[in-house]
Amino acid sequence: MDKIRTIDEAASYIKDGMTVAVGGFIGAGTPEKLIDAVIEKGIKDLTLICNDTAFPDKGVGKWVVNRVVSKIIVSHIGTNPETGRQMNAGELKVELIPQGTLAERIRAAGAGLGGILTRTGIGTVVEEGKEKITVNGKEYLLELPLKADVALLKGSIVDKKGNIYYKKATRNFNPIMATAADLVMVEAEKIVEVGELDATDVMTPSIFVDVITQ
Amino acid sequence: MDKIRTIDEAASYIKDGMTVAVGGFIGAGTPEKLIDAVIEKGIKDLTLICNDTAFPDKGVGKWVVNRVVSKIIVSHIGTNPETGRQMNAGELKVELIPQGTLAERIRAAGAGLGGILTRTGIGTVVEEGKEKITVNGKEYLLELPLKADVALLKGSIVDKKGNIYYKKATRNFNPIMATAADLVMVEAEKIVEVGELDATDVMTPSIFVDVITQ
Amino acid sequence: MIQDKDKKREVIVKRVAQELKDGDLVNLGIGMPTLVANYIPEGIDILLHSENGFIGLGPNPEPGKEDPDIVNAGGMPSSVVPGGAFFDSSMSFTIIRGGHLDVTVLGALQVDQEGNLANWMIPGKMVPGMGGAMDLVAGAKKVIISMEHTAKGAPKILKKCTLPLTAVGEVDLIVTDMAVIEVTPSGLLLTELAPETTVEEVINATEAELIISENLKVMNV
Amino acid sequence: MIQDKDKKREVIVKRVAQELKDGDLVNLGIGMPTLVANYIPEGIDILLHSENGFIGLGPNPEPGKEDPDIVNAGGMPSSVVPGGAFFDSSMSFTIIRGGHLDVTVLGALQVDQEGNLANWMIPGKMVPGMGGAMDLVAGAKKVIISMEHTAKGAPKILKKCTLPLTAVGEVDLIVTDMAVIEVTPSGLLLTELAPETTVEEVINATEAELIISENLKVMNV
Repeated sequence: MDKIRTIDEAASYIKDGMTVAVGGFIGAGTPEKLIDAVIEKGIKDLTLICNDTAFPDKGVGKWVVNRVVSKIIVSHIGTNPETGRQMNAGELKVELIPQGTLAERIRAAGAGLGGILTRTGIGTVVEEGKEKITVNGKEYLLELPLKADVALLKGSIVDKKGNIYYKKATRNFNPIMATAADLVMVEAEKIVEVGELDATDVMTPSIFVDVITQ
Repeated sequence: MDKIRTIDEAASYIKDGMTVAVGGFIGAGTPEKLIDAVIEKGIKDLTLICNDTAFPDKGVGKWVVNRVVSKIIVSHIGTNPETGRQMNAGELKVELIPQGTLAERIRAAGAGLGGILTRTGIGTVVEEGKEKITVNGKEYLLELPLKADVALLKGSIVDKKGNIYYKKATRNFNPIMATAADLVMVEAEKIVEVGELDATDVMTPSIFVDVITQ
Repeated sequence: MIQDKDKKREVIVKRVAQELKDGDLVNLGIGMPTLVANYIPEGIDILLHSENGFIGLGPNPEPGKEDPDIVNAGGMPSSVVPGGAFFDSSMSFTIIRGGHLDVTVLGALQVDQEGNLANWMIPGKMVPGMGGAMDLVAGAKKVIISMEHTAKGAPKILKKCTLPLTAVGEVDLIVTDMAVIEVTPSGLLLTELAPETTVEEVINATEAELIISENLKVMNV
Repeated sequence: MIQDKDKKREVIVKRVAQELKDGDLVNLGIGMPTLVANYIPEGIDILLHSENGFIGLGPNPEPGKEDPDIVNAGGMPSSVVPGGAFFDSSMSFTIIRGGHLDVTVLGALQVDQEGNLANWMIPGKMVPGMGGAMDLVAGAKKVIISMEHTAKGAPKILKKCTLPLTAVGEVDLIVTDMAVIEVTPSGLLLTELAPETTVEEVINATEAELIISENLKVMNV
């Protein structure tokens, strides 16, 4: 099974209206070429799951500026003024989620959990519309799994089977998003032969990865 | 802060009646020297959290044979006939938990979750005494965090700050147990200077580790 | 009806192997299911999952060439194929429970016409624990039971399991030395007979009701 | 009362730094809290946590020596100290939410006498999102607020926060350019005054009730 595709082929799997999770933290560890290709193809109306909206000229920030997304599920938009502007103008739906809850919700989807109980957000607006469950006298919010149609990852080293190694701080949301989408595509900084990545050092096992591009 | 102790000093931190989580899977990735030292010290009445009870002459199986433990929270005891014998004779309490649920419960304790919802065990004896929660029309068991007083880990390479790297299949329960105990001790196959372990390759960050021994 | 014990096993594991598709991630239970690995059809590339923490379970190492850091889920010396990946128990069960495992092959003490499975304990007698079995059966996309059709002549495919369950309604396919049986919403569908076996023999060896497929075939093993 | 803006900042971050103990794992918020790193007392070895996924946040690299694979939680070029460790967001928040972070230092828009904190949005005006703030405040063992005592003369330490909360009852200590205030079960306890500052000035600049410590001291900064 050859998983290698051109950037253009990979981007063509993304359709208008899909929910797309994109790895990266304020642009670090983000698949910039895939992001650009989606813009070039004129894909519209995506729901984006991402930690943040980066900068207007970097990472998923470019999707905001180019009106690729109509809804964003995110923990922080402060580094991209255009996100706030579109939100305040009613042009973009923004659902803000605490960063740790975002991570746990994505992981829960990948791990087949029905939800997780967290203290984060208790007594804040994050509570709204959520079930509260008391365990041993302590109140928790029930947070539900968050899954995407497509995940776009950035890998530092990827073998031809799809095993991924993320260098330094580029890992962030990439490994959990790899587990929580129907179609998982990785943009590789470097592609190596099968066996070149030590099996102990693999951070995302090949079985999660459908498409490798560069 | 020097975290390095002798095996004997390390074992002396374990007191009768404590709950001790021990890494390893049927003996692979288990701190055998710490296990032996606990037996030599005559420590009694421990509650053991472990995937399995290994073999009578290997891993935590030796604790069963030497009557170190009075209760075991475990997913599998089939490889150690002495565990079953003591259980059937009423000499040892055994709480059997599905392996994935065991992993998630330990992780939940480490990650500060109040619990997780799982389908595993629905319609089986595992349900007994547990709250069921329905999400989107599907029933889940609410499984609660599982924490230990002490965790005993086996690390392949450990730096003097306490960062751990686990080789191949020795990783198993070690990294999650590292997050879910008040006192975490690692038995190192090899101890290296700070900086020798690449920061990207660390699997258990030093902050979880209190004692390093060899 | 096949009488030879070794021949029975061979028929079962060969037939189970035919269920595997190129690219599948498969978990083979301890015991007979392990043997399925020896009969993977040519041109089919599958990856084996080992609960203790890796993908790419390889053949048993030659004596003297064991790596103490690589064991399988039974604690026995094992190996990893090129392109394999090691991980912790949390990731191992994310794979199982998150629906990322294509097929799990397990043995059974009992299986019933609602797809219920009992394979982890006999009260007061044998209590090895469920290990990863409950997770595998609840989480895998396809659950295949591979077992001898009867235990000392007594049916194991029942109207209703009497032993403590491993999971409810999760079994998809039952492969025995006598038959291939699909679990369908309307009941158990007998789709294939083992060589040298008649429909009557299967019905007599099965407590559960069987629907006989219109396309009933003989196993191609 | 200190008037100079830079002097105010210096007093605040120097005083916050005194709260850190040898071996502490600390998360410093974006902005003023980041400066605390410059005043860690000698002989005190702390590790800094960066939400985006590492422990051992080091000094900013010299221009031209940036590593694009190492940024801090603000997306700016950063570095890692020897003995640091990178991980994914799941582990990063396991550390924060699991009680493994000794201290978090954050700024505030408002903080009140019940230890409630508001620091993530002003409705209709500024909505950057909570990022990791809600997790940090709910999860860290000790929550220190470092901020100027007032905003354009208006008190920020209130009887009750009016802005949307970040967390309820989680703040432990407030360090400002005027005072050190502990959040106790009986209310806000004024324990230290900044240099050149009187109790009256603090009371006038604070909407919340203050209990004056019997051991009231002047900050040693």
